[in-house]
Amino acid sequence: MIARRDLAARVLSADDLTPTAFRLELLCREAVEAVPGQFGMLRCSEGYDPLLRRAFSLAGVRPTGEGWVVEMHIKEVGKGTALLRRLVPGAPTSLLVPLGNGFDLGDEHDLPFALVAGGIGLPPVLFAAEVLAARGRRFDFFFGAASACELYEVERLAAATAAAGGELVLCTDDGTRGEAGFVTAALDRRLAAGRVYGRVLACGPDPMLRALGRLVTARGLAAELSLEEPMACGVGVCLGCVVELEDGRLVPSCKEGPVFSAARLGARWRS
Amino acid sequence: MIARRDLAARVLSADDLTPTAFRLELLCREAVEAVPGQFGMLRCSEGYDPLLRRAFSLAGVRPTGEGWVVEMHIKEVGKGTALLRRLVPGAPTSLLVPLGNGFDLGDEHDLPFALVAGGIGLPPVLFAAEVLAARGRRFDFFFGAASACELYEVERLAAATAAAGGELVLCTDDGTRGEAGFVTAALDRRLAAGRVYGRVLACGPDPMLRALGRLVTARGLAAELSLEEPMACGVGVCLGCVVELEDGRLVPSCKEGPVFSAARLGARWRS
Amino acid sequence: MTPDLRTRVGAVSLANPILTASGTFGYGLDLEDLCPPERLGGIVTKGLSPLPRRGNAPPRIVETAAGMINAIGLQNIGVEAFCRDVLPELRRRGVTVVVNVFGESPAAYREVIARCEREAGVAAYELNVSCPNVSAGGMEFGHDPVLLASLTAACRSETSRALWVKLSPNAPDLVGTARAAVDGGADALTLINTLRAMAIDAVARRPVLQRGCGGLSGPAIKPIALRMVWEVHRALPTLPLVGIGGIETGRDAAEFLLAGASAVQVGTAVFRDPSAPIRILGELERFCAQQNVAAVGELIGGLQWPC
Amino acid sequence: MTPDLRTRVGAVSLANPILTASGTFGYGLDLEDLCPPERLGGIVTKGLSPLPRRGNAPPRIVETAAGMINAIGLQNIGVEAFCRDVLPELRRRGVTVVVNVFGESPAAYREVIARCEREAGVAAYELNVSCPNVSAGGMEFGHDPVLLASLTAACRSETSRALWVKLSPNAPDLVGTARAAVDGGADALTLINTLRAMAIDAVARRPVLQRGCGGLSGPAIKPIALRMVWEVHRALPTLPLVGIGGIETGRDAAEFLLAGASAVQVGTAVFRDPSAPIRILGELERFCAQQNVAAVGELIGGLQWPC
Ligand SMILES: Cc1cc2nc3c(=O)[nH]c(=O)nc-3n(C[C@H](O)[C@H](O)[C@H](O)COP(=O)(O)OP(=O)(O)OC[C@H]3O[C@@H](n4cnc5c(N)ncnc54)[C@H](O)[C@@H]3O)c2cc1C
Ligand SMILES: Cc1cc2nc3c(=O)[nH]c(=O)nc-3n(C[C@H](O)[C@H](O)[C@H](O)COP(=O)(O)OP(=O)(O)OC[C@H]3O[C@@H](n4cnc5c(N)ncnc54)[C@H](O)[C@@H]3O)c2cc1C
Ligand SMILES: Cc1cc2nc3c(=O)[nH]c(=O)nc-3n(C[C@H](O)[C@H](O)[C@H](O)COP(=O)(O)O)c2cc1C
Ligand SMILES: Cc1cc2nc3c(=O)[nH]c(=O)nc-3n(C[C@H](O)[C@H](O)[C@H](O)COP(=O)(O)O)c2cc1C
Ligand code: FES
Ligand code: FES
Repeated sequence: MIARRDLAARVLSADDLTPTAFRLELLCREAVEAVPGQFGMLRCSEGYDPLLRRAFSLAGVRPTGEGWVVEMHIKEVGKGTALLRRLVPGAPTSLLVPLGNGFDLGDEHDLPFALVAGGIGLPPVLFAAEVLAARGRRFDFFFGAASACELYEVERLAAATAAAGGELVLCTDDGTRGEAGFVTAALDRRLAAGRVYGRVLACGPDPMLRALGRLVTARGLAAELSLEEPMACGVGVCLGCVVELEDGRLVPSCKEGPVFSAARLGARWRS
Repeated sequence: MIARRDLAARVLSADDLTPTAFRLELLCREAVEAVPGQFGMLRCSEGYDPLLRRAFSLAGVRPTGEGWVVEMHIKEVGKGTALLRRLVPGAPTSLLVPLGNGFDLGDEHDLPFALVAGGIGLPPVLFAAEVLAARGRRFDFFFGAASACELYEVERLAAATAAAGGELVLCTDDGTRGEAGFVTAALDRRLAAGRVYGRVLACGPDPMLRALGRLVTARGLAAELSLEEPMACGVGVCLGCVVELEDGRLVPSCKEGPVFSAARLGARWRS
Repeated sequence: MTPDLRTRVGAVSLANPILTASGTFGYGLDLEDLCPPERLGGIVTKGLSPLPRRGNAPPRIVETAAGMINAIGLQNIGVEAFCRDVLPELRRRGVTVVVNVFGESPAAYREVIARCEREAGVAAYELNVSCPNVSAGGMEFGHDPVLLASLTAACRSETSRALWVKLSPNAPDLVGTARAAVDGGADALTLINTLRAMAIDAVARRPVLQRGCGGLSGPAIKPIALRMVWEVHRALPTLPLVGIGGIETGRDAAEFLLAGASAVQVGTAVFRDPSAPIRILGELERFCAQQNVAAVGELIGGLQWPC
Repeated sequence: MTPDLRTRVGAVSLANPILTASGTFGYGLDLEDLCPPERLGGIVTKGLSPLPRRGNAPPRIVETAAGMINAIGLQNIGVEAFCRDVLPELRRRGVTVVVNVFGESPAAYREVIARCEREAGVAAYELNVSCPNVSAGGMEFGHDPVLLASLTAACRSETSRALWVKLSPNAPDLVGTARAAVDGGADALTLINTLRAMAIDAVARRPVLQRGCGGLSGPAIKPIALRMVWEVHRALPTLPLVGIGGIETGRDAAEFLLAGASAVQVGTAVFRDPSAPIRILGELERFCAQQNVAAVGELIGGLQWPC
């Protein structure tokens, strides 16, 4: 397991991705190693309001001359993300990273992956896609959003998917771009048409993940879901972020997750 | 009395004045009229910590093409002023202004004024100097600080004082610039030497104002002191900022002050 | 459709649920240029005593994380000056006025009420039995159910106008004191007043406030205030409540209504934003519109308990 | 000169006054990579019960202004697993360990203590009689002086090690419960635990937490915690106290020492900064050096009362 560290970071760049989401690139002096699906806890204020850090999945990590660059995609939904949106290049912050377990990218199966992302759930799945592509693994990529304006980084996805010899499937709930309807339906159509996958890796809003949980359970397909539970510490000590497992246990998703095999998750995620 | 308003303002410029103090110029769309000695309550955070606005004297107000520019000089002493120091041009804030009574610049006497400022107490006295100079009134200006690096805006003071046909007296506690010792001593030397003033206008740290209070009481000289009491509202409703008067009453300094005639103030300010 | 914002606290009808809290809006006219009182549900005056009070020696206030502590000590102009110099103008403007009453003895409370009874234009009295910042009176009544019941009864005997009792969050038994106030004849309860608290200057090794302790207010106490309003509403579901504590937004106000308050008061928020009560009113109206709430009444006590 | 940071809580000597608070630092080793426990005055474990507890259904936490509300429900691995899997390593590292004890009955409290008595390396027991987040046990003991005295006495009979009782800020009578704990045989008191509070989702019209209410912690409660520590210290000047509540900086820690605490615990601050306890220790050391405090002991109870 890669050592987690609380790093002093500076904002390298901040630019809009969609009308409500933006990309934050943070420069850290110390080395950052992380696997797709892991996340970081980012400080979003100097004062005590907001008090807690916010959790964000890593969209990618790359070394540069001056240090390591951590990429995150953040959607403005409340006061913490609103403050983060105000950050300008050069602004100092703290990032506790890497946290959590990450996706299982193991290739005991030699079938393609199905990568599924909904809206701002894209970052960890994008990260996984670029890592898999670099390893010469095959996958199809399903990216869904409410509307065309929320589908972003499509060129990057297209490049990674092409390199992985797979299909990039775009979906919008309102049909303004790509296939109309939910990504889960798009995936189901491919499965019904006989396409076979070794494992599904997914991140997105609760309803999407639950629909996906039902789908893979019905089809007996292996799937890994990245969950987003409210978190205080991100390091397993507050027990605020627990998720119910199939065996009834409540486990901290910041430590045993945020990625869970669908089969391990409690009924809430599969029915 | 000029109508107070809560104005949406943007930072026009922010630059350092001393190692610990900086100038903030705020651009307001609406007209701002104010007299020297008045202050504003400036918001310093989006969140609830820090909760309250901070009070700052006006160093000057001038109309421009796009609106009115309010100048303030701010010393970083705690978390609110630390946040204000981070403000970059273009940043939005709110300014409740003008508040308080301001100095009495009336010229029933036709003797010169003695303007006395200590450290970050300069802004209201500087404002007064520039207004008096423009009106062709005479004054000597006494500006004291702990050390040379805390004497700032000296050229501007020199210009105003010259225009007012007076003397600019600089003092530092450590003697690194100007006369060594306190401004009050410098003023006392002039008085002892027979120089006569119609009224003293002063702002600075408590100890300086109290020394001045003693001095003018002893010499039977009229003086107006601008006080700095901790404030919550700045508009007379919390009663948190009260000052004790000679008659024993406790009055809100944000409303009946911040400028008080030394003769009206309780013993604390004159002994 | 624009939501119907009218509400009633017992027999008192209000144009909307937003009032100003005692001690944070002067006597109702002090901020009329920034926050017109006639547009609010009503105003609650600074605590009035029979004679003017000088209050405590400064420092009286200190900021804390998302809050502040005050120990003003009920400095006020006295009921006579209020009735003579302020009330007539409030009346002329049609402002709904709630007089916050304070005394060092039951007789003093009665005296304040008796004086106001000679005037038109007072909608209700709010007994401050929960001020942590005075030596005599205030808290001692608020903490002892027996004393509180008799004080309330004494005041009740002076007036047929609405009588509200403002509870102390520092009271040993919140629901017990609430019941005592009702037994004494209160028509409604206001909660909460400030929580006893202290700030220390570690360098001077002294409390920051001259009085030592004071009362904590602001967003920091909102979660405690909400819990207390809900607790009292659950125990006494038919009793009208007025909620206070850290309300800064229309959504905060809606939360208090859901917890069981029929109206709310805005206090410390005024210091940060002098037009906060008007702004909060607008935000509450928009919130209702967005949530398809036709009348704020639908929100009152509408909280669903999970378990 | 570097200040002498050693302190003692009754018979328990600590290398420095900074401990971690129960429930915010796991069992002592969970954050050892970010905050080495052996460098602290000590660690307080998550509340331990005889058997593992599942805790409450989520959502369990919600952020509030300068604070947070939690309703974890004392999920823990149970005393057996702690003694078997964690305590040996803590002992090996020479960590000063305080076991936070929780039970649904006096017998259960005794059971936890009895199990730990079979192990070396436990410096003290801290009875959690103030958890607002469980149906049985916890708060009921903390609110009734008679029950509390007998529970404390029952635990006292199980051990000759130091016995701390963690008081509830929600108790009707703070000083009364403090006295009861002492009468029962407590060597020291820890205060404060969280304040009962609630957050509401105005759109869903439900409490945010599945349990409805929870406990408020963080900087928001510091002024109340300081006041309570001071109040108990004033009433029982010779009784050792351990202060908690919103401590985020070394200066905050110094304030609690001045108010009468012999040591402090850092809780919620860990969530914002996982190395907060170590940072706070460094800040406290620097504060002492700047203020020419040769030994932290000089600060303890050193508050000068203004009036
Ligand atoms: C493991 C993990 C990875 C995440 N990755 C991303 C990402 O890559 N991009 C992104 O935009 N968002 C991501 N989120 C969600 C993100 O943490 C929240 O949107 C954010 O905390 C909201 O903060 P706020 O102050 O703006 O909203 P508020 O609603 O003001 O926050 C109030 C409180 O609720 C918590 N909260 C609110 N929404 C969520 C949520 N959906 N999940 C968890 N906690 C929440 C906040 O942390 C805060 O404590 C992730 C969450 C988790 C747990
Ligand atoms: C009428 C008036 C005019 C002022 N003019 C200026 C000016 O022109 N330039 C300048 O640098 N400062 C001025 N001050 C002082 C300035 O308001 C404080 O330095 C500032 O509030 C400190 O805030 P902080 O959060 O950085 O400090 P903190 O110590 O963190 O503030 C904590 C609390 O104490 C209050 N406080 C702290 N110091 C003071 C003080 N000296 N006076 C009043 N309240 C204080 C703050 O408002 C806040 O509520 C003035 C104060 C008043 C009352
Ligand atoms: C400066 C100040 C003065 C107050 N004076 C009074 C008072 O005179 N009478 C009273 O009943 N409450 C008084 N209060 C309490 C408020 O009315 C209100 O109950 C409390 O501040 C909580 O609400 P808030 O968080 O919105 O401020 C005062 C509060 C403050 C901050
Ligand atoms: C998530 C969480 C869990 C807690 N669990 C316990 C516990 O198991 N036993 C206990 O005595 N106190 C528990 N507490 C209370 C803390 O130990 C502490 O008393 C309180 O949080 C106030 O301190 P703080 O403001 O520094 O967090 C818990 C607090 C939090 C925030
Ligand atoms: S967020 Fe604290 S345990 Fe997971
Ligand atoms: S600051 Fe509120 S009355 Fe002066």
